Amino acid sequence: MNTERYDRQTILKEFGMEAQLKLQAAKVLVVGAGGLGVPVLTYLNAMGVGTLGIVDNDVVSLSNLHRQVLYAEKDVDNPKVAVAVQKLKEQNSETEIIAHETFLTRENALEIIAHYDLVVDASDNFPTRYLVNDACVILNKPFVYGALHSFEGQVSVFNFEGGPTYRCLFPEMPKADEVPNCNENGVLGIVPGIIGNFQALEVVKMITGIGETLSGKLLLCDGLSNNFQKIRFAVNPDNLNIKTLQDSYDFDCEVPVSSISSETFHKIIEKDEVQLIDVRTPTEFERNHLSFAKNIPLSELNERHNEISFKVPVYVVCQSGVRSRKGVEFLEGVYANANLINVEGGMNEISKYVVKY
Amino acid sequence: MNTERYDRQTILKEFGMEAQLKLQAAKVLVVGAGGLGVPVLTYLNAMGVGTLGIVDNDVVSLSNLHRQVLYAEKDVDNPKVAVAVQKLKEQNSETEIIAHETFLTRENALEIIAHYDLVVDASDNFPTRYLVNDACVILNKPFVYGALHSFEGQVSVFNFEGGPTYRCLFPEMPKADEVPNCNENGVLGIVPGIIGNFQALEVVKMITGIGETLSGKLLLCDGLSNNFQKIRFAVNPDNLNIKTLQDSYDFDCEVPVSSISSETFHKIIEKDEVQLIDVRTPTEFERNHLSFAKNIPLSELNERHNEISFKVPVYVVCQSGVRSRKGVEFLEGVYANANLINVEGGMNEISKYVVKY
Amino acid sequence: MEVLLFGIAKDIVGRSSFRFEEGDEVPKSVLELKQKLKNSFPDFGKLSSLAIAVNSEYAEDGMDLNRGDEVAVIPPVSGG
Amino acid sequence: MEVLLFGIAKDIVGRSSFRFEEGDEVPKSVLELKQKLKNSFPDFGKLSSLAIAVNSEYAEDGMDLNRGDEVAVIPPVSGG
Repeated sequence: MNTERYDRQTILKEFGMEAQLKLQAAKVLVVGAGGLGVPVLTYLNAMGVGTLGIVDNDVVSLSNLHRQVLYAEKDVDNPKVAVAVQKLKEQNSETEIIAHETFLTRENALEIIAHYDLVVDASDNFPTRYLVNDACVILNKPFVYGALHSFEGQVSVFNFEGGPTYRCLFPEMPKADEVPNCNENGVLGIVPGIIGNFQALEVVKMITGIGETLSGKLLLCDGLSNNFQKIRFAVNPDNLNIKTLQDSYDFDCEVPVSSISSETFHKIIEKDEVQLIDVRTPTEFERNHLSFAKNIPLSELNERHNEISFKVPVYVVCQSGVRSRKGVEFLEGVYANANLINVEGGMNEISKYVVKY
Repeated sequence: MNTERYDRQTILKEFGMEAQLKLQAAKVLVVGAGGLGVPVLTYLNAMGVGTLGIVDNDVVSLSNLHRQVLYAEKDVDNPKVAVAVQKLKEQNSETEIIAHETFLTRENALEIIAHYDLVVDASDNFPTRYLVNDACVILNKPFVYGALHSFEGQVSVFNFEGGPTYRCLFPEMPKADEVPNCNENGVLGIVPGIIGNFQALEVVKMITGIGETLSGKLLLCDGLSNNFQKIRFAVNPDNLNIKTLQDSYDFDCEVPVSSISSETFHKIIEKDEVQLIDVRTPTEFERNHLSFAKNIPLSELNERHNEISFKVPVYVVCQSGVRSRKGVEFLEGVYANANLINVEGGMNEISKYVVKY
Repeated sequence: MEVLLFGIAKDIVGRSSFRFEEGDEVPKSVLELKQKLKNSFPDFGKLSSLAIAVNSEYAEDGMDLNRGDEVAVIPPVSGG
Repeated sequence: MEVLLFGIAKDIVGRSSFRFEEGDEVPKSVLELKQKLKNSFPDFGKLSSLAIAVNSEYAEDGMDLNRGDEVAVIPPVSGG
């Protein structure tokens, strides 16, 4: 280790060479190389964490660049892990960087995490977050949690020295579409930077023993007001007793919705014209729609559902299948006996089959 | 402007395309491309601020890399501004980036700042901070303040819409060596990342009008405890009445200390042996010292000053001249009539002349 | 009683906090607060998982509430 | 009275806060607190510029202090 490199932090008397050597000996796995993962990886690498693992299987997209600041324009369409590994090596050639070019799955999670001392949950979806939690509990690894919503973020430290876990805060995974993600709901570019940096700070504190970690405390940050809240919470011992992963970490949908694949739907509409409600916004509808579709935006369904005939089947479509599912759920609540069918994959999928419309 | 690029923040309903266009029209000057400047520049560039100016005249050093994460190992010894411009262009080719490869000085400050809407003080020393304040008040430009100490940081917004300024918090510049800087005192690598990101967030709020800025509030962040304090403070109207810059922003030293240049000192010791007190630590002293020097570490001067003869001149030395000045100041308080002389530049300079010792 | 709203709870209500004033009927327990939220804003009915903190401490449904309490409504968030 | 210490003030005292307990003589003004700090820790004498906040509000030297106050001692910091 080149000690001059870390001079400015080793001269801190609370830190010193002792803490630096602990960083160097540590093996940290970062799950996700996106908005949160980028600052976590960049700063842990800069500060001298000896071994960094990265799990991601995504490619860089143009709409990532406003918040995922490790990536340049020329990296668009390249795998995030490959780009990240190259840039992190240029930043600090002393770090051992291990690329896991895969998403974390029920099948690989235990095997991957077992090699590390500590995990950072920098993922962007609930299934991965619950999988990280359960795998870390099973393997007895602490992990640092960070998550975002618009201008807000949450940070905590879970499963650390007998402390509480993610399930002690949120026992069960929300259902699909109960809570939107960044891609649907949006996020201000700087917010993952702030939350990711707080995650990196917690990693340093956990490894070196310096300061007070957020174990047992949920930090809530509101960027719009610069308000910070720390919520104390206790461990529920049941949540430390996880012995095996769940059979599945897919969203389970309590409300079963009749669905049809876009391929089957295509076959039907080649023969018959059906009643199709398109619940997208008028702007989206204008851009492209099936000629026989009727546009009732999801937000107007409450006032305008009487424009629909419930004597015949009601097919519901949107762009990707998410809002149409909500539309079906809503209509089911109003007309319990109606024949409601969600078109899976929405216009994104249909356009592959029905270029003529 | 490529709108897809900013999709994830323009779909935020509080933000939208309107705020994005305001960012695009804004001209922001960042003073300093170091620990704070790097995250400020990186995220403002990513989020789509249209014009970014950078003022810095430093080169990248190895000991910068633990916190200045835009720079790679191969950039060491290259000018920070040049490296930053190149990387920011790769990150976002739509931003107009203006390089000011100079330090901000009394002579150039007004001319440079006049071209921008808003300034970010990402400097690392008091003279520049007071210069930024006074120039911004004279030109009626708001600025975002950020500063660090070890594991802590401060953030505020000054001179914004009639609000208070830096001098409303700290009216006068501290004297030299009253408060240590990062290079003497050290800083944990992630801390400037956190504080710089909060500065970037304030810039976005000031430009777009979204949320509540830190104008009139000083945010104190303690990384060790994750404690956040917001201190409210009011404007002192006198501080808005600055019409010209001070004659000098150099540190003024209230306590004049007799000093001697290392060159002159060298000439003296070639002829005579003098009483020389070396106030460095025993470890530093062991590494190299003048044969006739007596080691009394600065921290022991209080108990051990009776080992010094005050009947003859007392020369005081350390590594760079900073601690020896403190030593002289201390001894002056104890023996008002002693002949005390600080050796400027310390062993760093002396070793250039007296290789034989 | 002041109620602070985070994440999608803030989006549902359309503001980051609200207050039960003097004279308002204050919910007597966490469960009652959740029920009140569902009645006023049906979208809360969709949220299966909602953490509640009372005076910065995590609270179960059975926890009593008092007029002076500060309550935080914290849905899970997934973004990264 | 709780006194929170930031920046070099924390380094001088060697901790991030201290407390005047029941029975301790409490400084009656901001100026008196500054004087007490200088007496107990001579290094405070070197600091020409020291912001003091009482109950999260910036306070001038003449400001009165009370037993229940939370005081923050905030020196300027320069690092970047």
